[in-house]
Amino acid sequence: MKLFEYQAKDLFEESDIPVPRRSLISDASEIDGAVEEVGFPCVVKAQVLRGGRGKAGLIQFASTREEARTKAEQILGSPANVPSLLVEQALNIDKEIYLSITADPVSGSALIMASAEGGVEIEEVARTMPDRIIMERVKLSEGLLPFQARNVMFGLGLDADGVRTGSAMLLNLYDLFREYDAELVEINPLVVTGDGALVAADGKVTIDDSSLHRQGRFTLGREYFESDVEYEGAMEGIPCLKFDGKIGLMCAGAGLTNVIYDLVNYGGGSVASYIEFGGPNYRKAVKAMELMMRTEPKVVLVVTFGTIARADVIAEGLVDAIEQLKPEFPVVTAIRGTGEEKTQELLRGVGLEPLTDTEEAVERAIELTTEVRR
Amino acid sequence: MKLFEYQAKDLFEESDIPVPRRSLISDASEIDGAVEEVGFPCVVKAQVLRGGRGKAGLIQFASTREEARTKAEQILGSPANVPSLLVEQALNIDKEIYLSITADPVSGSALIMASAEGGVEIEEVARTMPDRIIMERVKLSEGLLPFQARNVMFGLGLDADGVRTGSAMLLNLYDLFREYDAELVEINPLVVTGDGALVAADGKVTIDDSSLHRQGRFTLGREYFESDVEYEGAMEGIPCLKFDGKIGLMCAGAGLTNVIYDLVNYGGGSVASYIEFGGPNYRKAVKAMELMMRTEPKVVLVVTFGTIARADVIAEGLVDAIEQLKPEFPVVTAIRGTGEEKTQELLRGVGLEPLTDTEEAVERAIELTTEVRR
Amino acid sequence: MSVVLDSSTRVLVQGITGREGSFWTEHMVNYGTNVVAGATPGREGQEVHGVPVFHTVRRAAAEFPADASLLFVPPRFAKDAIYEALDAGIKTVVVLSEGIPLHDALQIRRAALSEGAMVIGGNTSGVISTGEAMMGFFPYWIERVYRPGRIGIMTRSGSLTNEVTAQIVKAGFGASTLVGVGGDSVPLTRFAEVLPMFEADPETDAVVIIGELGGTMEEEVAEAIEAGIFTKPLVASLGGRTAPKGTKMGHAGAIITAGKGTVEDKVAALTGAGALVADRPSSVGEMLQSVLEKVG
Amino acid sequence: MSVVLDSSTRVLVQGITGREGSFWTEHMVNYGTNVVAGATPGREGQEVHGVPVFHTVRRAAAEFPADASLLFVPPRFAKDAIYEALDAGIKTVVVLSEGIPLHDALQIRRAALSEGAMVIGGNTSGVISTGEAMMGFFPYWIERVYRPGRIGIMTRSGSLTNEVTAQIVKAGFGASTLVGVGGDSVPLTRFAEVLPMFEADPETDAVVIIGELGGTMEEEVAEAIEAGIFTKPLVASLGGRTAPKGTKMGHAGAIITAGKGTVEDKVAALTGAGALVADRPSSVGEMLQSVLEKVG
Repeated sequence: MKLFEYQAKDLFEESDIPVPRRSLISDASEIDGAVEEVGFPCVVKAQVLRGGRGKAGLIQFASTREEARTKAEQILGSPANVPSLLVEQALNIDKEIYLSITADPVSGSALIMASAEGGVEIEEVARTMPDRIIMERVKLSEGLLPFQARNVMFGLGLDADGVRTGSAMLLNLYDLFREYDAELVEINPLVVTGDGALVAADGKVTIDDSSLHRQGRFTLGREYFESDVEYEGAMEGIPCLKFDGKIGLMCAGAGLTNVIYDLVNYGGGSVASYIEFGGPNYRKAVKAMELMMRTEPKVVLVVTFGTIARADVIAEGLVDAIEQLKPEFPVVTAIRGTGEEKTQELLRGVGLEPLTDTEEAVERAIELTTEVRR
Repeated sequence: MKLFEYQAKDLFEESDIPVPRRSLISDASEIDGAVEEVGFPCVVKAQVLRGGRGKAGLIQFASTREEARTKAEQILGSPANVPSLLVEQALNIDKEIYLSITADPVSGSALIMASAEGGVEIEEVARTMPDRIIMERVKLSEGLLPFQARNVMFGLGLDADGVRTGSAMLLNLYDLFREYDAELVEINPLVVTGDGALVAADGKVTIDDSSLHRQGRFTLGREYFESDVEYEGAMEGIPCLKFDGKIGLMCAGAGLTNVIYDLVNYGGGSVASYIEFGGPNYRKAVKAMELMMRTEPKVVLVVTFGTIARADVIAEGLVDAIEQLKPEFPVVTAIRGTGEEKTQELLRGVGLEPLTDTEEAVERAIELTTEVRR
Repeated sequence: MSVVLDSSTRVLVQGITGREGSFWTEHMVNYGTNVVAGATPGREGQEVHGVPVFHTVRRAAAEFPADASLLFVPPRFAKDAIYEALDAGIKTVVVLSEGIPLHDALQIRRAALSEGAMVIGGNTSGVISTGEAMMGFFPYWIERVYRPGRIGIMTRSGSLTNEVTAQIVKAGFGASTLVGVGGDSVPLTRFAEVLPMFEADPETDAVVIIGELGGTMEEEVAEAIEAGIFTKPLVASLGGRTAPKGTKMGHAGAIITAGKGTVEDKVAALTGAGALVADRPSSVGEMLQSVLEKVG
Repeated sequence: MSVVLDSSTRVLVQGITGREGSFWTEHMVNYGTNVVAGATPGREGQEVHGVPVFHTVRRAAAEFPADASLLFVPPRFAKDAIYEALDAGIKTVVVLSEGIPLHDALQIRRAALSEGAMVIGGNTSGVISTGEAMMGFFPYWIERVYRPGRIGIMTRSGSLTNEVTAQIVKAGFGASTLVGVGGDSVPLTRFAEVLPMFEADPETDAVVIIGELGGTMEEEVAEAIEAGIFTKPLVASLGGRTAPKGTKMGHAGAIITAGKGTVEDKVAALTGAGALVADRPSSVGEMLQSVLEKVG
């Protein structure tokens, strides 16, 4: 679960990590109060989860009340779905640092990454100046030790004062990482101001989805999703993605779905959406089909090859869904696994052709979109 | 720092470890309110830090208001120094369990000890039925895991419900051990009541003295000490012990002091008191001598052999103390280490004979107590 | 013969009395797995399909020493159960649970590394040495997938595994051992850590890895080949070439982070090391035919 | 020649710029100790008696690899500093601080055990290989205590050590290496762990341990003798026979807990294993004379 910048900064503040003065507004009419609180110059930042806000014009500077209002209206009125704005004190920037904590799956530790080349994406630094990235691994059982924090801060070239405040800040950031079961906490840039203070000018916090049962503070709402259907899917526990293409995929598992997605693209087709139809969801066919219909595919392609998810149970569900919801698009199936004979019977019963070869099924689906197009 | 039973039980209660209903009083006049709160039958328990309260008559049962008052007056009026009483609900006891967490210096872990033979001292169980003690070692870095708590509780022969509540309780007790930097947390007995509940009928918590800088909750007061002089010594950072004998020891370090204590006893002498005169205290001679005088020794024996503590600095302090305080008892010295020549000069200057052999010094001190006696 | 487990491996099942634990224990026993004991707190004295149940792993192991443990426990209890198995000296643990908290997974992996143990999973169907024994849930009765043979298989996926394995069988081969390392972003055992076992196994002629975008496990396999740690033929089936960046297609492992783990990277590393890379399941069989003809 | 350190051991000093660190570094250098670098955060670029100072151990070790590290740090920072040394791959660490928090000490000991490192201390004067090198604070200029020789000495005490060592010298012997394991209730290295080094050292003829009531370190020495791990003559000087139970005479190590660690227990264990036990410092010299005449 990705948090919004303003949420990340609230967490930072609670953890004694310095952040700029700021005010959250959801309507341009609130801008006067916000700038009053924050002062000038200020920055108006769209609170959206996707990256590249700067390039997309979703972060704007303002030096006057009028400018601030104009920028706020402009961003809130943009085609991007912007639920709120963070109005923030503009910082007097001396240096920009990159700092993050994430998981290192190889060593089984937390990985602190830092770079004096902040302000750009770390992927960019990794590609062009890999030796400018400082890494420090932390055993979760031992926790981050002060000497490790100092290693990072001296590595960034800070002076003794900077190392002291920077180390204290990093220890706090690590506590936040642990306390919130974070997958990622990132400050980019961490600004060194003209008078030597460290301030988190941006903030990303992603909470591990598998830990949400013990992280009650944030609850997923509509604003965390790009579309209604993705939101509703998530509420039902059905992962759901919407794309721009024609074929709706109801597949079991990430591995198989990725392959089908490739095969569709290889064959010149395009994907309209993906609704997870495996794991704990294989009995939720009606709900899944309902969601699928809202993504308006031209054809739906169902591919499964189950272990716990019995083929015949999946087929039963699918038949049920088709009978109840009567989708208008054609449905192509390759449902394999335990109970295949019964599966085939069931599918034929509603007029579907039970394919068993995945590539054949993909080709059929692509063909059908072409036919539909004509 | 040993805590009183009532403090331990307050910590238990905060940590969701069940304790009896109870009320603390410091005067027998408060007994009516206390029994009102607690009910009958009740137990009246002296809040003192030394062990063996039962045998010393410092724990008494009462079934009526009159009996409670009598017992309370009796205990508070006893020659033992009893600052307060805990009046407590008497439990309906089915079984008594021993449970503690302490440090295991060999493996570098916390050591949980448990025994179904509770209610007696664990040393006794260790001697007579060592196989009835269940031990579980906990790496502090990993913490106590639920499976380990279950291992302990199944080992005690509890049923499934008992294991569930017992494990939860042990996890809480471990958290307490960690949170308060405890040297020991002990529940003996942990009572299994007639209806299967687990209740801590007694409680000991000792906080590591080297961790008091990060354990601000409890502060040492006079009630933690057997005598005024021990209390004042502690407040000055000077370890101080009072015994019943004649020779006052001002020695450097536990190792040397233990040896001198032995030598005094071997030679038929007896020790009046011990004032630590090494480590960070070697410059506090005047204060140390002041404390020493209040323990009323017949002779004082000063033995040091210093490393950081220079002999001449110690001698200087001692000379200062003698000149300022003019003690009436003879002082025997064996002060060795860096600056011995100057040491000997200084000591001779106040009429002391600077011995260099420890055993000779001990003999001399014993002789002097005999002379003094005559 | 096989790696990780065979018919002589003494298997303990934690969470044996639950619905899934009991259902699959029966299948494992029927398949020939040497299930020696089970553990569920509070259920000591019961039996599950003839397998005696104990309160704790320690009590089970005291009577029935085990080489390996299989866990049917909810993901939030996985860490505790795995530590319990490691504490009892068990060096091979398979955990099927999907949704182990990330920080728990990091600690488990670290603990396993420091104990010299192999914890396989989570979010996997487990391990099957075809025709011998299995730890996990595999529809072994589907013969066109679970045919015994001489190909070692490692996979991050579930359904896709069946898809690829069916292609391997169609091409005339079968599996020696199939190891599902699981689809989590922190697989508790990594491809490259299983590889030396397949290298040492005289009954494994080649290895197929079923990978996907995200993580660096496939790159580590390439390194192992380059380093001469693995010398047998290797075919990789990789999905996610055309996946839109930054989207999570199902499970957590399949996401590209910090510029690492694109399929392009993986293909370059593997082909650079001399492995064959299939862009679709149906190619895997053909590729195996091409390399095993060369070898044989 | 000596154990733990000799004149070739490359020594790093953490906290070198403090008053004590700087004072004793000068003494160590004068004594012949090979002090290669120092570390104090924020002081990189300075020198202390010719020894270059770095911000961190890692930066120091990058330029001046060290075999051992000596810590002059306040006890509450001991854990951090020790972990820093271990992290830099240093396998011998001496920590002098008195008052290391108990829970920190447990974690340090555990970490050292799992890293295969030896952390000696806290609450000790350190280690001295007489005539060669020292890590810690020893008044080596007092010749009637610090005479080079062939007796290995291990001690839990400070002042008492000088008392006993003076008796050893008086009897005509000297020390090969003196290891102060320290007076804490959790000594980070235990007597029995140093013993094999003395056993292997051709220049050590016998060992003296200076013990006291509390703990089980002396009993472990007896076990090592019984197990044949240590075969040279051993004399133990033990204080605290007449100490009143439950009182803390100074430091934390000297307290009897859970019925273990009485001097009676220790005497019985050691004499049972064939060691000699002195009830007063002056007997140590005579006992050494008796056993070394026998041996020589």
